[in-house]
Amino acid sequence: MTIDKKLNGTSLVIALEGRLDTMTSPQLEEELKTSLEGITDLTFDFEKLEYISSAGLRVLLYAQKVMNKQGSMKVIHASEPVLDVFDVTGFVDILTIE
Amino acid sequence: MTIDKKLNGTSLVIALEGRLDTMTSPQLEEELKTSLEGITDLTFDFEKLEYISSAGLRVLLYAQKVMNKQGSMKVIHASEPVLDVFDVTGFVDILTIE
Amino acid sequence: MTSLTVKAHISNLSMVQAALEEWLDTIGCPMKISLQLQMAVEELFVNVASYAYGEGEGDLTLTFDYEEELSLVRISFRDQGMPFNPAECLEKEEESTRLQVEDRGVGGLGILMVYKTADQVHYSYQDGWNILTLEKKL
Amino acid sequence: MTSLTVKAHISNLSMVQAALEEWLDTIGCPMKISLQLQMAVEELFVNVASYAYGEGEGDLTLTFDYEEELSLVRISFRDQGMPFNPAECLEKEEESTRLQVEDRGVGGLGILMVYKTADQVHYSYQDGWNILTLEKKL
Ligand SMILES: Nc1ncnc2c1ncn2[C@@H]1O[C@H](COP(=O)(O)OP(=O)(O)O)[C@@H](O)[C@H]1O
Ligand SMILES: Nc1ncnc2c1ncn2[C@@H]1O[C@H](COP(=O)(O)OP(=O)(O)O)[C@@H](O)[C@H]1O
Repeated sequence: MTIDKKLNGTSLVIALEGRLDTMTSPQLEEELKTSLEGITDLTFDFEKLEYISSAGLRVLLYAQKVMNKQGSMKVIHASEPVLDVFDVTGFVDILTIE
Repeated sequence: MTIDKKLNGTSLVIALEGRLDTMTSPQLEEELKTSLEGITDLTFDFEKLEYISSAGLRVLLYAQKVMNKQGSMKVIHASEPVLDVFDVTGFVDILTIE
Repeated sequence: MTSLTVKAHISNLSMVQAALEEWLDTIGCPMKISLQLQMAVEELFVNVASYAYGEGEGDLTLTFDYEEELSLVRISFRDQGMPFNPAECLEKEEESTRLQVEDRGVGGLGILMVYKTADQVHYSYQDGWNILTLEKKL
Repeated sequence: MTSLTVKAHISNLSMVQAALEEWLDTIGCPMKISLQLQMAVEELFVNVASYAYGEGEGDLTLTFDYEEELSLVRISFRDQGMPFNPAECLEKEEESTRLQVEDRGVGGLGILMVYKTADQVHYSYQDGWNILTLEKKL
């Protein structure tokens, strides 16, 4: 997985490419732990994300909890396999998906 | 494996990327069967060739036999693993390696 | 039928996934279903690696099977860890999907994802072996 | 130790290679040695798939093993095909490396490449099984 960050003031766009799974989620978690300070507007661009497993959901849940306290978060361009996972796990009701 | 061809008059340069192995050699063989007509000068560029197995050697031997009749053939930029294979199989004495 | 036996350790996940992905390619499985099955296998693999043998070590055997006449993929997991029927977690995980974000804990979704992805999940415990089988039509 | 059992059919080569490549990555095998081992495994796999069971079908079991203290990789092949000791082909293949281009036939180099690549090759026939083991120090 590659993580691409674009910071614009207090807005951060994180684009992921590849798989957000057991092996790669710790990488994203580390990244978020240092990158979310002061951010009011977080966007995950999942256009190039192939699939997400429960380990990835865990990190998204963490991000959502942080952003609920300091701003807002949304997910854009999620592909069908990723949307299916959000659907069956009830993440459709937790996340803002565009 | 990807096969990249550059034709210049009766000179042909074939650059291979990936692996010339059991699965991919038939592809190269097909390509050669239609591409060598009228060629007097054949160059294999192996800069991006990761490895070669005996199935690949077989196709190179075929190409060398054809080119012995109608011109010349050489191999350039072969990497160490590929050179090792040429070495142990005596292909160093058959091929022109630069 | 193809089978793969590895130490049930997370370091072997990449190998299992690589083998599964190639195998699914070989039988002509469409990308979308391939990704779904890789996800399901990841969840179950990680569970066996994390819980089945407690602090101890043990093996996991995966088998991949394709019934061409039915276009049916069958993937099974065999381990000799503690008896564990994932169906027993299902209801709780279904409930957790209705929780608000602040009430959600970490984890507890993998098994649900597996059941929702596969067409059939079958579990049995025989002679000290957990045997879990997923089926999915291509 | 990891083991992989497949039908000895050429269509399974990609899966075997993918699993081997990931496994070698996992144990920290350097790229150059990884490519050498993949080449050796390809040669032997193709031989078993092509010759071991004649016109019939049968399985091939590969095991991957890493002895960390010795930095030693051990890969073994087991099949129930016709007894075949590759060492018996070695001399002929050595000779063929000295032939001129026009005298060379197709094939007959794979086993030589395997012996030149591995540090050790060991063959035995036991209870109907061909057992061939390669060793290579990282
Ligand atoms: N193979 C297993 N052996 C024993 N317990 C298991 C096994 N797989 C899962 N469990 C139990 O079921 C729970 C739910 O698993 P899962 O849905 O994958 O979520 P998570 O692993 O994230 O908690 C685990 O927390 C664990 O307690
Ligand atoms: N597993 C096997 N069982 C029976 N015969 C084999 C086996 N492997 C190799 N052989 C024989 O040994 C010969 C040399 O094999 P090899 O060096 O791989 O070259 P090639 O397969 O290209 O002929 C083969 O042609 C075949 O006759």
